[in-house]
Amino acid sequence: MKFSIVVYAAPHSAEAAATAFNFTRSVLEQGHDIYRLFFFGDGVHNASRLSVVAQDENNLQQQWDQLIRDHGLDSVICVSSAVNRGIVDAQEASRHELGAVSAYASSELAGLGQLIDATMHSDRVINFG
Amino acid sequence: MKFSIVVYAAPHSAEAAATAFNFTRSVLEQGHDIYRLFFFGDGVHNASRLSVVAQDENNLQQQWDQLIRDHGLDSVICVSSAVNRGIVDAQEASRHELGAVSAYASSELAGLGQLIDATMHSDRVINFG
Amino acid sequence: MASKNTNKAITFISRRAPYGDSNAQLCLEMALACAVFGQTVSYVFLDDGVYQLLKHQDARGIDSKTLGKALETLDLYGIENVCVDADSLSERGIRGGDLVLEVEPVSRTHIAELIDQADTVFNL
Amino acid sequence: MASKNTNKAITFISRRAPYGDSNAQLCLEMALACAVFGQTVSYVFLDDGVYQLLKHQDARGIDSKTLGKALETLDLYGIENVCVDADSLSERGIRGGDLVLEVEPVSRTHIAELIDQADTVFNL
Amino acid sequence: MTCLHTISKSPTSKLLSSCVSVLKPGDGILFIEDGVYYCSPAESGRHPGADIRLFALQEDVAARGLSVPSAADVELVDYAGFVGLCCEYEKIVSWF
Amino acid sequence: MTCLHTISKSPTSKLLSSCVSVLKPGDGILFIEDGVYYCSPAESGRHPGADIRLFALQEDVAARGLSVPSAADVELVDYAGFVGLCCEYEKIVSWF
Repeated sequence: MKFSIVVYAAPHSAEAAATAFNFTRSVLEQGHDIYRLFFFGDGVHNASRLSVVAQDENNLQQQWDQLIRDHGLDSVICVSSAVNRGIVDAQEASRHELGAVSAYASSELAGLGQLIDATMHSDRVINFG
Repeated sequence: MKFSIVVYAAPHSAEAAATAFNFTRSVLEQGHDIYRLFFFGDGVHNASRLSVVAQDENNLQQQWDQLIRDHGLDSVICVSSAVNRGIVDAQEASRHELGAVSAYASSELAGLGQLIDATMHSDRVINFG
Repeated sequence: MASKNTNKAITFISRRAPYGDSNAQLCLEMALACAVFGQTVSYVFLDDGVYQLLKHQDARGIDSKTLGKALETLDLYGIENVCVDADSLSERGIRGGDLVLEVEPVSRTHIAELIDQADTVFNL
Repeated sequence: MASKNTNKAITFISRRAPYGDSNAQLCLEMALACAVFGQTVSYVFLDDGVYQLLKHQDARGIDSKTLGKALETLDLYGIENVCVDADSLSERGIRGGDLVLEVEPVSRTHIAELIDQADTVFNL
Repeated sequence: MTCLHTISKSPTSKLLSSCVSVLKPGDGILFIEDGVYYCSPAESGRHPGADIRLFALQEDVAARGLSVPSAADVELVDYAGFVGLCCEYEKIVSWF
Repeated sequence: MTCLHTISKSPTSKLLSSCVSVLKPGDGILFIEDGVYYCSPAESGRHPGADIRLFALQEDVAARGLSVPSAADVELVDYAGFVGLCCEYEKIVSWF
């Protein structure tokens, strides 16, 4: 079965970010497909590559990055939510002359059209907020 | 009168960040002093220098930076909340080899001791979350 | 389930007051995008979401865009199936004449139908 | 108002359930820091905050630290004035024997006193 | 189409009451995150009728030190079970 | 010491009820952000007694299209008034 997963919550402030991650990993373990991950609102912080945690803690952002790369997942960060919140890729950093990239390259900044496309092509859409 | 202001909320996700800013500006306009601004939890996102907004919108992070510099305010971002959430200064960026600075230089990353010190030396402490 | 690549029925339930957090704004943006991409959209105001419909909102003083004004774009984007939970209105002492949109007060049974008929529901 | 540079009385009201969001964790961190810096701390569990006190918590399955365990540090840091709102417990069907700490159930009048006597109150 | 509703805030949120008012027979409810406090005995009076199956995410129940009596009308599921429910029901509505 | 309580969530939060239960005579309550919905007529029955002064932040009231009748027991203040209240009362407790 083909899932798309929409995440509205940031790591460290809401458990929902971790729930979304554990759910996504379980979907893959059960042999289902992920059509797309879509990070919206505060959810864009899941793609921050600048997060640092203590040695005995999980780095959820790093775990997402690893999972996305290991499984070649299609992962989209909503571009307007992202730039508002300081999550920028190389292209946005250059366009706005920020001199710093804060988003993992494993996710792509794109518009809400990618979410609508996901609802059209997935068997199940599930939201975590 | 000497105020310290504690902010737990991030711009774009909670109005409380803007309320804290408007309150702080008004404290200064009334001729009172700000002993310290302290950004905690999601509040650390107020110090993100990577936020970009549309032309017709306020950039709250930029407004904080301007206010802090114009009035020489003592502004502290809780270091553990900040690095967890990807808000890093030059020193943390270098220590963790992140290659990017996401915090405005007008705020300082420091520990909760700075909050306790603020409660000891202020006439009023007010929280926005 | 509708077959792939076809038009989908998407129901939005907007359940938060405007301004205090960003959920009401995000919900509206998603619905407008759905309409642009030709999906069949229903939009429901429930619980504190009915506060979004109050007339005379003016958010300039809190450095924000006025959401009540932005809701008018629902109609501009061709989203006609807009309704509001009658119980949520009456619990908050809001009358139909106080609303910024011409929007039909409906029962919970009607909202249950809109969820039932939808392929996907966004509820925030 | 107490004069500058002296010891201050600080009351914490921890009002959120653990894990769902970070408020319970932040509140605890602030109180421990206050104790380290020699302030007089009172710690009150109110509303959903009383859920933090349930025994047998084990948060490994949700990749989190177990807050019920972390609360034991209140005592280690010398914070002795810890109490819990009796009404919040009974509304949630929680008995005194179900709690992870030996903590006194108190009335709202007592909590009002703790707020009244404090120089600063943190409520989250 | 049958629907799985997830509820992820504590009973203080009143989310269950909103959710129950728009259910259809055959729908299911899964309590996750702080929603699992709806499984405590003090809340069982608010549970909907027997035509609505109730579930709770084991990992969140354990984190919070709750015990769901085997006699209760709530079935515990792990993450694999959560995914299974999402396949069994035809769509998912999240209440947060 | 007299205390100003700020409340910043809508009545769905039940924050006013928690706040009122720990008030002292002479305290004040200031509604800000979504807390200003407590000023709507449907909520006035929950307001505390006359020994507690009630205020609401004008900017938040205007943003939400609320009108607070002049006969109501709620005084409107702007940000300057908010700062003034923080000086007048001896400490501030924020409910959010």
